[in-house]
Amino acid sequence: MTKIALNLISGRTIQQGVAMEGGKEKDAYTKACGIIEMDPSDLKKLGAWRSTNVRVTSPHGSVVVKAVEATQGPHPGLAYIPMGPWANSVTDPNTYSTGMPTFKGVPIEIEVAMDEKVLSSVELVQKKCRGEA
Amino acid sequence: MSKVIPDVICPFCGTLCDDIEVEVSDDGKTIIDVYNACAIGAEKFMHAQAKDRVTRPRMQQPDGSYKEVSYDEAVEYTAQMLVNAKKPLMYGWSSTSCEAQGVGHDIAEKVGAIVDNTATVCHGSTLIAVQDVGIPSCTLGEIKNRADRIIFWGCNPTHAHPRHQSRYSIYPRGFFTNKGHKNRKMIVVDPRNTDTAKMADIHYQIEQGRDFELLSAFRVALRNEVLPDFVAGIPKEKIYEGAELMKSGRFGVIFFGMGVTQSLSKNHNIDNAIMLTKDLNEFTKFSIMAMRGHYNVTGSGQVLGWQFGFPFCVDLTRGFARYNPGETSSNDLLRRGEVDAIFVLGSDPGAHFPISSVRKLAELPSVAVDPHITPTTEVSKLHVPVAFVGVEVGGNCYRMDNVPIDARKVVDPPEGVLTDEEFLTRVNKRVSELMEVK
Amino acid sequence: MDTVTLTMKNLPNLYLEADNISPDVFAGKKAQEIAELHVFEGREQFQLGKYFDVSGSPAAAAADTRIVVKGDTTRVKYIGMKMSAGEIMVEGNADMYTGAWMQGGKILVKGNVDAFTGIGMKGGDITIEGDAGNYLGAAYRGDWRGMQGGTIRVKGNAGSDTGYFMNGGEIIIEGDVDVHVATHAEGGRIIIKGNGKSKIGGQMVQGEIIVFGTIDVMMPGFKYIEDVEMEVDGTTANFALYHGDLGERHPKKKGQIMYGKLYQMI
Amino acid sequence: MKMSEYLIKNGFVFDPVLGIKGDKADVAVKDGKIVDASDLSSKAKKIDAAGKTVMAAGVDIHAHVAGPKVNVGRNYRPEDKLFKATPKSGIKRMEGGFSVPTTFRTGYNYARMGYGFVMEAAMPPLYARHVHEEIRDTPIIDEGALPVFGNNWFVLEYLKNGEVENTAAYIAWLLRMTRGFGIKNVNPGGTEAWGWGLNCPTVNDPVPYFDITPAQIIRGLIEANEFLGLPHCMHVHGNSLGEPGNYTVTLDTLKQAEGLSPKGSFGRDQVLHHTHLQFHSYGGDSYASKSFESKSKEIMDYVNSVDNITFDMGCVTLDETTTMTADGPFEHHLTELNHLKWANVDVELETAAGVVPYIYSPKTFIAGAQWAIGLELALFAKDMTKVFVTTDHPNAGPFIRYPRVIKWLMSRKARDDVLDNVLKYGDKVRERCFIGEIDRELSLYEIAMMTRAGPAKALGLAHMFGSLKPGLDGDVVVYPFNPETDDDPEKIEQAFSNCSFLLKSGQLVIDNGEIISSGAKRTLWVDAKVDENPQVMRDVEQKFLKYYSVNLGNYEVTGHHFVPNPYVLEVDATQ
Repeated sequence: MTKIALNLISGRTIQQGVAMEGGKEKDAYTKACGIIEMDPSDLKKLGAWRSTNVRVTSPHGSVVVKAVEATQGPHPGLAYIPMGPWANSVTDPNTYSTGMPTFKGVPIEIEVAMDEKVLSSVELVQKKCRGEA
Repeated sequence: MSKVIPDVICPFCGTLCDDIEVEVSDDGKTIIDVYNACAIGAEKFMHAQAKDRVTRPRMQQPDGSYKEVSYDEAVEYTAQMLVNAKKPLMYGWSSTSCEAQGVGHDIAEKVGAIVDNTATVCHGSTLIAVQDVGIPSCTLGEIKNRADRIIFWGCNPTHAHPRHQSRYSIYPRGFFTNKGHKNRKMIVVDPRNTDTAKMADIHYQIEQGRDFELLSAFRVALRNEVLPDFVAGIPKEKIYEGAELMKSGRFGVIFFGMGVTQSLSKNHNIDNAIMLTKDLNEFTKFSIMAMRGHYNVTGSGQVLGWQFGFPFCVDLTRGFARYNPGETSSNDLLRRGEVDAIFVLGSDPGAHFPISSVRKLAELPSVAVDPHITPTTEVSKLHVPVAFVGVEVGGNCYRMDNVPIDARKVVDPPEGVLTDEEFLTRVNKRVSELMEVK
Repeated sequence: MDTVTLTMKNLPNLYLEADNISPDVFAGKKAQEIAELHVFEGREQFQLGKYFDVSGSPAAAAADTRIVVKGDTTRVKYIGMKMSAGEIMVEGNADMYTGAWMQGGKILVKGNVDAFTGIGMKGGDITIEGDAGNYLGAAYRGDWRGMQGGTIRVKGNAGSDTGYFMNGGEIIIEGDVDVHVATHAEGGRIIIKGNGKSKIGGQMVQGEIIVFGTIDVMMPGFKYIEDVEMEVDGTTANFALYHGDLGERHPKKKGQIMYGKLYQMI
Repeated sequence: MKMSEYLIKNGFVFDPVLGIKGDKADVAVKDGKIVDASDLSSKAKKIDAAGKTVMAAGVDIHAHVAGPKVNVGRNYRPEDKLFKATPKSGIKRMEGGFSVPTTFRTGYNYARMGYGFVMEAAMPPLYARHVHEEIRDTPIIDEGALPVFGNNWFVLEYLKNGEVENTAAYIAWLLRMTRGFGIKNVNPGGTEAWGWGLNCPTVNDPVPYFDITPAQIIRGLIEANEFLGLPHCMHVHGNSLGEPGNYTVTLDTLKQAEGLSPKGSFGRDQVLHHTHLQFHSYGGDSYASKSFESKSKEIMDYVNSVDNITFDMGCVTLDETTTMTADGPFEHHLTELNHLKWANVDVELETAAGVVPYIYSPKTFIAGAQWAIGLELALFAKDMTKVFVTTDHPNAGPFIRYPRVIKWLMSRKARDDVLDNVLKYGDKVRERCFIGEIDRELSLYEIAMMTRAGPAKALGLAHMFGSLKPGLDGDVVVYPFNPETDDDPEKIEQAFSNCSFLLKSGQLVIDNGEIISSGAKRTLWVDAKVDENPQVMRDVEQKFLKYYSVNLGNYEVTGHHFVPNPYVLEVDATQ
């Protein structure tokens, strides 16, 4: 199974904003934020088609999201998950004693996870808190 | 018949647009349409109308499910939790009015809590930098009327602050900028070719996490000192060119966002950007401004400031106010196991904190006050639904440039739903009674 | 030297704020009086004796008083805060603010310390045999007057922001350091015997940084001047001298521009 | 509350309005007002003031205590609060901060000093809500706020064409929009120039683009103020604050009042108040001790020769403090000198502000000379009802130092102690300033003029504050100071820092030195009625449509949550 290493950042997108205000328990929020934007060249390296589910793993956790082609690329080597519980399942909690976790610049590994499901925000956080995901 | 309410304030982002027009039914109960708002702002107003909205408090049951309880029971649980904790954290405060914040602070003072707002995961590093080196800034109207050099560093307003460029920074025709965007040169610094970067005169596609180095490089260039051939992946010629472009303007501004506050170096990135701005004032007029996220995170910092002297991470446990991000900041407190109860209002740490912090939240006695269902409400012991500030109740808010604007009420909240201020006032009364006994 | 021994008997659920653990406070008191000194756990005030067994007795003066702290003190803050004389020896770990705003005397921690150790330090001597956290010998938030004097020696590694706003004194790290060393420094000397990462000396006005090992990414504002032979903390070797941060303002002394100095062993 | 009655017995009373110079007398308060003792019932609570000093509560004409730049000073200086907090106790909220205290500590400390009213000296109109929220959260003391006008685009455009009536109509409108009290004028024209990084160093330097001089702005604003007949006069902070040699600019500024006299029914004599005059009375061409010198004598020779000018001292207290002013270019200049953190805010169409920490170190000649000049201005004054005690809080020092300033004014011994034992360059200060030659020691009666009667009259509030005359507000303070037996200057500072009793609007707020009530604080603002002025209203609509970043409909400060307890002074300027 191919694994590729990328540098992960997260942030706002207008779709994330709209879906968040529409209700975080709704599917639209999962569609907007349960994704990872990857450069076409990196998708090729991974040997994944657009819109396949992938497992993203960092030293701080692991999460399944849908891989999509970068909308604001090119940015080879860089991956982007809109801010939300999916990104925060793998972000680096180190604050360097400033209070601010390291949400941007997290080394991650990505592998294809065809038959794994992208959880909704509520399911994801509840399962993580119960230690089930 | 319906009526249109003018000059409505949008309670989404720090841009705090105040030109929204909302069409409501003549009984003032339903929003029919929203004009002038961006897609996100419009959604915020419309979602307030959602039929499936939670309108009564819900208590978590042993099996993890939620059972409806009365506001009285919610007030009692919240007051008991705060009074019985040794070190409660009261977090959020960015999506509510300054009046509600004031009541919250009164409670926090009584129970000896730590008060922290969402700046802690947004522009907290900016606040630290400002404490170290200050900040030369201005109001957004100054940008509109004077600015001819606009730099967006680590921010993407096209997505995060959708009307920023049309209202203030790029397109408007101001007093000394009557040609609008033709008067302005635009620089964007971002590791991605963002939709904002695509519009720029110069885009520096910087190596992620090297902002501190590139900012230093611009300062070196301003002093006509030598640079290495490449800094942060940018060839030195481009850096000298950018420095010249900044110097050559009449009035410039740097807008920056979470691209720098959340990347390696954090407060130091902002610190160096502020020092770059200060250096540029040797040559021309330059300002710098944080692209604040929540519509009233700035207000929370202001109220905390005049009441306690610090803009976030305020520790009241010892009977007086102390402050030190790294110790009194929410994520460090949760990570280190320093608090034994958490009260959340006007924010969603469940979605926006690292999962390790969220796990701690789920383990502790916890209350989440929020009009929405969120990951936070669904792992908290108690969820208290409230009215939407800026839609169903008014109150003062502070724009990203600290300009205070009074949010308006456009429709009534659902029958029997309390506002933040009403709920907090009842908790405050109950806390006082319980402290008397103690 | 008269010795007072504190032995942790009841661990706090949260963290202890024990700024009273200092020779200045203990001097001239009986063991019982020391046990009655207050500590804070969250907003609750308790007596030191609730958590520690207190034995031995201090001298009349702080200078002749030695405090030995035994047991698991990983969650104890402010040990030796503002102390002006005498000695403290911590056998295990200590939490934040160890020796913060210290003015004199000696602190020895056999284990690790967390962040903000020796912030605002004016004088005295701190030795950490394990690792130190972030903001070692730094300034308190907003203050431009960081470490003014004294010595801090860390036998292990140190975190980020070592010597932030440093104005004087010396910090020796025998292991590696994380990002940001001597940022905004206007004086003082930092010796790193292991490796540095990046952002070293950024925004430095004056002062010295000496690195024995590697530097991942050099700040763009540092310019190579010359090679020099020096004796540093018992090691004599050749170092490459850089001046910086060229992006910062620098004062003039007798017409000479004063730069921050960064030495790296060759 | 208002039904309570008090009789303050046997104190040494000082009241310049009634001409009482320390005679033993009783003061009676009923239903919130001063009354004749004969009007009290037998239920009146007696306060024993025997052996103590009794005065009307103090009135502060100029301090920066509430608003955006004050809060910048708080939020960006955690080090100003480190180890300086007081835990919450009794009815009091937590207190924090030294040079820029929290709103709670601000109210408590003014009360402890026996003050009842404070004027926030600079309100940026666009930030008026912020100013009022902080005033609301400042307990006990009554407050007002002066909006800044000296760099406002409407004012610059109207006065350029000599349109005094339009200027007045706009001022009346803005006072209502912001719930403001009067006209503040900071670095006229210079702050607009700062919008481009420039300045107007003298009163004759035209403002870029607007092409009007500071002199025209100053005189025009006086004329507009008197056209309206506002309670207070035009309150100016002149050009070139803090610059060596600036005394000539100051004289040019003061001379703009020549030939103008007060209008209206509020009983003040002056048309121009120059604030923190100390910062404007410098000679020489550099800060070096061989060049810098005091020009307090030249300034006071002029001030003493006219009857339509008042001023406050802006006395340097030799502390580490935080400077903050709407004089944007000055703060930039200051940060270039001391390299400490610089905050700046330029406010669209209206004003600007800067903030920089500053250490008035007794080890430097310049701080010593500034300390001397502030005191000299008062000690050279002929009419003590025209000079007021301030530190331009927090610029020259925190307001909690007023009692120390009073000590220096009342005791040559205390001044010599500073010159000989505190200042490193005391003898240089004696050389370059007049302080060493001045024997004058002010009396408690004169201090009462400088801290109560004088400022109350200058603000147009003599009908409420500053005296113990029956009918005035029940604002009375008792200081633990015996003018017959206490001769140690230190006792003056102690007594005036911590009063024994304070009645505010007839309520007992401080009882035996303890704060027992948060009072019923009021916000004073001025509502001036003028004739309909369609042109000004059209200009307002146009400017908001085109150049402001907020809608006109969201500009006015309305609602209980901003001004919960207003006291409106009505002015009729209709023709």
